[in-house]
Amino acid sequence: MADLLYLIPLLPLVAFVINILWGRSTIRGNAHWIAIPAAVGSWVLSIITFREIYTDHHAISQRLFTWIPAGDFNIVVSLYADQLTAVMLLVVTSIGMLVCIYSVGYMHGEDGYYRFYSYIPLFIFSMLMLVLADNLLTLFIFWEAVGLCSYLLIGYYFRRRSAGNAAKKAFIVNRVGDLAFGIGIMLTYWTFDSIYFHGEDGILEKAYHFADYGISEGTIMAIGILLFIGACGKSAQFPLHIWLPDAMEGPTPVSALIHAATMVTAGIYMSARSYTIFIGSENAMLFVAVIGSITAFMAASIALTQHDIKKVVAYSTVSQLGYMAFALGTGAWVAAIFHLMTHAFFKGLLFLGSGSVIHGMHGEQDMRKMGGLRKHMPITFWTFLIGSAANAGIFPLAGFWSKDEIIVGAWVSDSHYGKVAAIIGLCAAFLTALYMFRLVFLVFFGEERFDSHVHPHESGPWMAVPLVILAVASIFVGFVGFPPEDGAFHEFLHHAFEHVHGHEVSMTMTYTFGIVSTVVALSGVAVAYITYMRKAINTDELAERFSGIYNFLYNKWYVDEFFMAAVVNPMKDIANFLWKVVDVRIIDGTVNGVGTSIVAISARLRRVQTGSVANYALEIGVGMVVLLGVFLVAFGNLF
Amino acid sequence: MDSFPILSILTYVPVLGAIAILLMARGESKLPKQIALAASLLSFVLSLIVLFRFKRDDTFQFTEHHVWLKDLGVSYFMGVDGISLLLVVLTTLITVIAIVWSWDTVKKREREYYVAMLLLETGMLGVFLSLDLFIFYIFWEVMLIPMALLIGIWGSQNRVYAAIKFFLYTLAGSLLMLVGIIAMYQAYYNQTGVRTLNILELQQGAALGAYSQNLQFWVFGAFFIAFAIKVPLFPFHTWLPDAHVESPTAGSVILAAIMLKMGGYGLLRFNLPLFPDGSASWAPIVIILSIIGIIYGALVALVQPDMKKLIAYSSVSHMGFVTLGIFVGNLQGLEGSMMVMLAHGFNTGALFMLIGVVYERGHTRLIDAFGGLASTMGKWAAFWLVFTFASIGLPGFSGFIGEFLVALGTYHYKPFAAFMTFTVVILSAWYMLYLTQRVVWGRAWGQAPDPADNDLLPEEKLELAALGSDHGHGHDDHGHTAHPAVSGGDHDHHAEDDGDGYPTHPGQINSSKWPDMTMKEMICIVPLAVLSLAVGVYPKPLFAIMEPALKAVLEGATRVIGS
Amino acid sequence: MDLTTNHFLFVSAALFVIGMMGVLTRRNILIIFMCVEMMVAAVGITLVAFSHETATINGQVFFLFALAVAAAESAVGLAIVVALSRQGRAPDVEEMQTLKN
Amino acid sequence: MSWELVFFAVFSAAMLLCGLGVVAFENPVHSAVALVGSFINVAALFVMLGAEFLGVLQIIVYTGAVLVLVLFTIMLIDPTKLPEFYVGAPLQRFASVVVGAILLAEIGVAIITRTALEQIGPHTEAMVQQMGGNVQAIGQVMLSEYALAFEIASLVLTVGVVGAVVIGLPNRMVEPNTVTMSLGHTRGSSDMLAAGPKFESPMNIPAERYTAPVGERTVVMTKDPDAYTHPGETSK
Repeated sequence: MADLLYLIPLLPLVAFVINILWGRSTIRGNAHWIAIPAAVGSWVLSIITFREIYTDHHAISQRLFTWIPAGDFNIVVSLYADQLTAVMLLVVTSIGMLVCIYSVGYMHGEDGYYRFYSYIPLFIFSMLMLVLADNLLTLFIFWEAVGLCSYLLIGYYFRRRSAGNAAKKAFIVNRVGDLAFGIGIMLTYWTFDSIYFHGEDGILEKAYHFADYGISEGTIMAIGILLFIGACGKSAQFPLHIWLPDAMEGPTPVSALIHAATMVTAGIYMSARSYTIFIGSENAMLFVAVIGSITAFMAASIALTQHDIKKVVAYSTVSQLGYMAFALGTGAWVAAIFHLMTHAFFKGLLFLGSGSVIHGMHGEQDMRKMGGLRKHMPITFWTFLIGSAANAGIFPLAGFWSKDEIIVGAWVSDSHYGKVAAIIGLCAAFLTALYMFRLVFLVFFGEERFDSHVHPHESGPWMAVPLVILAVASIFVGFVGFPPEDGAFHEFLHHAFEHVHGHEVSMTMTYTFGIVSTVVALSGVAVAYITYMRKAINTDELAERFSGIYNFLYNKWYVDEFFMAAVVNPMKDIANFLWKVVDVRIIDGTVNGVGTSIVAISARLRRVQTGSVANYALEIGVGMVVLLGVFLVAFGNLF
Repeated sequence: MDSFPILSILTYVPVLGAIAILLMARGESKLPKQIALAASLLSFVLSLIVLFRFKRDDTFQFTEHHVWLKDLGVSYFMGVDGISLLLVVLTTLITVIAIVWSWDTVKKREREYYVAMLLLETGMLGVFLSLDLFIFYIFWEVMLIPMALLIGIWGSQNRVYAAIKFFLYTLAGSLLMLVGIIAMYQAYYNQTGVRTLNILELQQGAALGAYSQNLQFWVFGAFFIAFAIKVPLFPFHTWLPDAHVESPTAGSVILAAIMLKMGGYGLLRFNLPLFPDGSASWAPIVIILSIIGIIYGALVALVQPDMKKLIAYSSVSHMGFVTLGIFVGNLQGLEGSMMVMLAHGFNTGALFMLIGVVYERGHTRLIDAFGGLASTMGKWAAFWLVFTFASIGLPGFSGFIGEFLVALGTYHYKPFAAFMTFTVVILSAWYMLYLTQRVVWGRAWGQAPDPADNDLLPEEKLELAALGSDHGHGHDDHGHTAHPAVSGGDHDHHAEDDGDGYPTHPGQINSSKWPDMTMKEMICIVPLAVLSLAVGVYPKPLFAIMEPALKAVLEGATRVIGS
Repeated sequence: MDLTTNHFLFVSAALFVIGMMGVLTRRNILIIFMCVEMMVAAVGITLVAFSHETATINGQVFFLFALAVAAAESAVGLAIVVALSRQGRAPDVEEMQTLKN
Repeated sequence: MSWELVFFAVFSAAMLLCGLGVVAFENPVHSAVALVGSFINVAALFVMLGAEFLGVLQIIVYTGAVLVLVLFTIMLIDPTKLPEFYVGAPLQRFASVVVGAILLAEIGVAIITRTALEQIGPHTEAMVQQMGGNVQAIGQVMLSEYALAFEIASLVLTVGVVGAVVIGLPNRMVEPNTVTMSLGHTRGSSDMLAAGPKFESPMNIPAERYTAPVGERTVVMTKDPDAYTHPGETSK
């Protein structure tokens, strides 16, 4: 298998090349027949790889080619698959494959169908290369490449101004993170003389024993924080999360694949991949944990007030990414990856499910215009319900195990912040259950609030089958992590985090937290039930009474407005000033001033031209006198 | 093969072509362009031969040395090393493309146009190939005149102003350089009693410390200003937007892709090896100016209303990386700036051509005049995206490697400087995607608004309401994407009215009937796209060619700078 | 006191300056013309004097060439004067100001 | 005090006095005569310096040829049109005197401070004798070492003579009150045609020249592109 590792990313790449070159002219509506086999092929190969790593307990690597040989800075593109990568491979290819299948139904007949089935394989390729990268720079390349795919796919409906704007925003906000990431890579290189993760000279080893190499803790902290800011951009952590809700402008399968399951978790993956750097610095860990918990709570609170079905799910994604981040920050590395995996399944399910709803509702996304869809689309309803419950962390679905583990991990961590984070996590868990079931009740229960000419219908098999598969996965995938801190998943993955010293978690604590989080989640469900089914609480009245808080939440904590006022507009003003004043007036003014002043001087000097020969002769004479004088003075004895 | 003067031949083939055009072409005929194409192609092929026969070490190869004015120490001395070789190949390639591009776009004074083009090529090749300051200077000046003519005769409205500005700016710089050359010549003579303008000998003189620190400082300044104007480095850049905007497309391409590189080449070839002490004292100034230029160019590009001007300012930003990389004093920086030069050659050249495509159809370059071109010109939009992302510095395209290496080198010099430099990843994405958003994306002329669009303007909502509900929430199976005119003009219900539809924003011109990229345009663009991608994915051969030469340059200079 | 080259040089300088004064102050083209010839002769004296001093013949040859050029110049100059007079214009330098501005 | 010095003093004094005369006489004829005197003295100085050939040449060329030419020219000029004596502007005159004085002083200083070569005196004697005289010496050098310059000088002379002849030729005979216009010229043709009789097309003129009366003037149309007189400047 080691020699065939390259095939995993290569298959989607080939599909991309074929579709982008010939999709427009010849393949057209059959583009999925190129993409799906490639995705399935990758998936099969990933499973084989996984098995091999699982049985042999060692990493596989494959060297491809030298990319940048700039002196000592020698970057070789090679593939590296260890346990962490194997998990990611499975997640990416599974969700990617299912989304490819689902989209056959969802994207059917769309203008630019081939474009969709070119970008998706390109994305899968880039994402696979990202998780297979064995050094920071290759990771960065594909980090950017997935950003490109995200740009292209968000802007898929390019005639919509909002789609273009969202795509642009996503790319630029990601670039803010990339700035920090890039600087972090440079700092890594000049600190460790290497940007390779593994091996004796790899950064993981060196960062773990940083004191032996004479590296200060401050440097390690700086690297950690820079890398995590990079992760903030991609993984939509506060305050760089603003692009993700807007990214819902893209087709819904894209939201499921890229903006829920895979690409947004790249930041988490990257942080986990370079975990020894974080271990080396408590402050960096604290930074990660704080940002993560803020994100988890903030996004959950915003999700409560949104009306757009995809926006709710999107904020839910941001919130869950926050969970993963604070799991990283509190040292629960495996738990973070575990949540990443379960989240990929149930959030993919939720997105595909909401896509199915939107599809059945002829493009309607406003939950106030839905309701009672349970009867019209049963498969969607049941699968969506499973996804929601998983997301809310209800026993024994996938989300429960991973979320519970994160909260336990935070509670028992060495960090003082851990307990705070665990409590914030519980609060966010309550909110999660609340908004998820608010969504379920608003969409699938209650009276039908849609227009009379809308006839909701269940989606076809292309869409239904992936939903069912994902629902099954959402139910069962959590059990690989059972019992917490000691399950098969841990057993497998802790090889990737060999420098992490796990904490002994007593069974009592495990059960206590299991019960606490279940209670919290169920109470969230109950509140949602009381509010939206029983109508015991009038939400409009509530919103009016607490209009300050409501508006604050509804307007997404005013983060967008803050960035507009504090960064974007001042930058444009500065740019205008630089152009109109500095460039045109000062620099060009000086240049043109030289020209005009020469003209002005010439106009004066023109009067010397009297036209009188005698005057000219006199001038010659004066010149002669002066020259001779100069010679006499300067050379004394010229003759 | 050593005695075969291949460099001279490849340099003078274009001139011979120009003479042939002058002698043979009369009146209306295709002969001028045919001859021009043949000459430039021949030159290109010869440069490829040089490329493949080049031995990857740090010596000058294919040298030709003939004493010319013995008493003055002037000789005819040509040769290539890894630095100039890549630029020579770039030059010959871009010239071929520029000539092909001009095939049907240049309609006035064709004969003279191609003569100017060929003379320009000879000048540029001579600059990269000459190893004697005397002939270098001659070529440097020779190249100036045809370019000024290209702008001044075949340019657009304000062409004469732009041509004169270009000419005077560059001439001012090159006169300073002349002073510098003479000063160095004299200093070498005073030290060694030998009169020479041979760069290699002068470099040896530098290595032996023939020039005093004070002299180096001033002569460096003289050379530096000449090259800084050419690069162009802030604050010597204001000729560039005018020259780019006014010059014909092929002229812009050559200007952006090759002429700007001469500044960087000059700094690499002359300033760094000849004046190590001068470089050391000037390096902070150059680096500060470069960083200002990088950020400044990007910011100013952000608010340009004119596409070519936007790209021109982005060139200022990109070329800042070149000067920055040269003076940070490590190999990463140097290789990075070489890569930036090459990548900028492909990417910006191609962007100018793409702007040329729409300019030739719409006769305007104002960003506001365009919109929704992705709907009407699919191939164009695809290439536009490719080069936009290449120019932004997306990994996998050529732009990234150079900019990253320069930033990496700069980090070693001063972390804060690298931080400032690297902010350009945000700014470049901002201005390029802003441009793309307004020109490529969005509604095209005559398309109805998309009801699913969340950023509709109030008047568009009214428009949509007027169209009726059947278009608002369509009955088709794909209601969630209910945009009535998605499939282009043929399904456009407005097409029934007058066939033209209506503009989607004020100032827009009708692009609905424009043909997509023609065969000729594809021929010009595709090689650049392939190269840009290939260099981005597998740049190793380029590094292998340039690394020895750059190492040699660096060894001479770092004795002083690096410490 | 012997006769030295310097004596000749002084005399030639004096003649040169006299000629120059004429060129600068007179208005009649013909006079100016003659003054120029005088200046040429003054230079000639210098050349011959140096030729004498350095015991070479080159100075004399130079003057010979100067003489030839001066002759050509006078032919052309006088022709101009004739042409002017034929147009009925005076040979007056102050009237000829077409170079002005 | 040697005889040489005496002769030198006499010749140079006479030369300078005559030179002053050239400048000072109001009548050009007087000036010309003074110039002759000056040049004869210059020739004498040449002879003193051992350059007999040049002395003779000076007399032949200047007094014999050039001055005769000058005198003829003076005769051709309308005596009533002789200009004022000195240039008008007093500042010019004053400045000229100052410049002249300074120049004289500077040259004087230069001559005095020059580091003279050792040999002062007629050392060419032997060499000249060896060559068979001054004329022969010059001839030998001029036709060997300076052969190219010699040829160029003769060319200059020839061109000068031809130029003089061309300039001195009378103007072409042009009918009074005639405007000549060329069809090769664009300016002037349209308004002239508008004022005059309508031609079918100016390009269809059959003959080389076409003459037509326009008002008081005669318009001559020709295909010669250089023939053109502006309407305001009809030849007299």
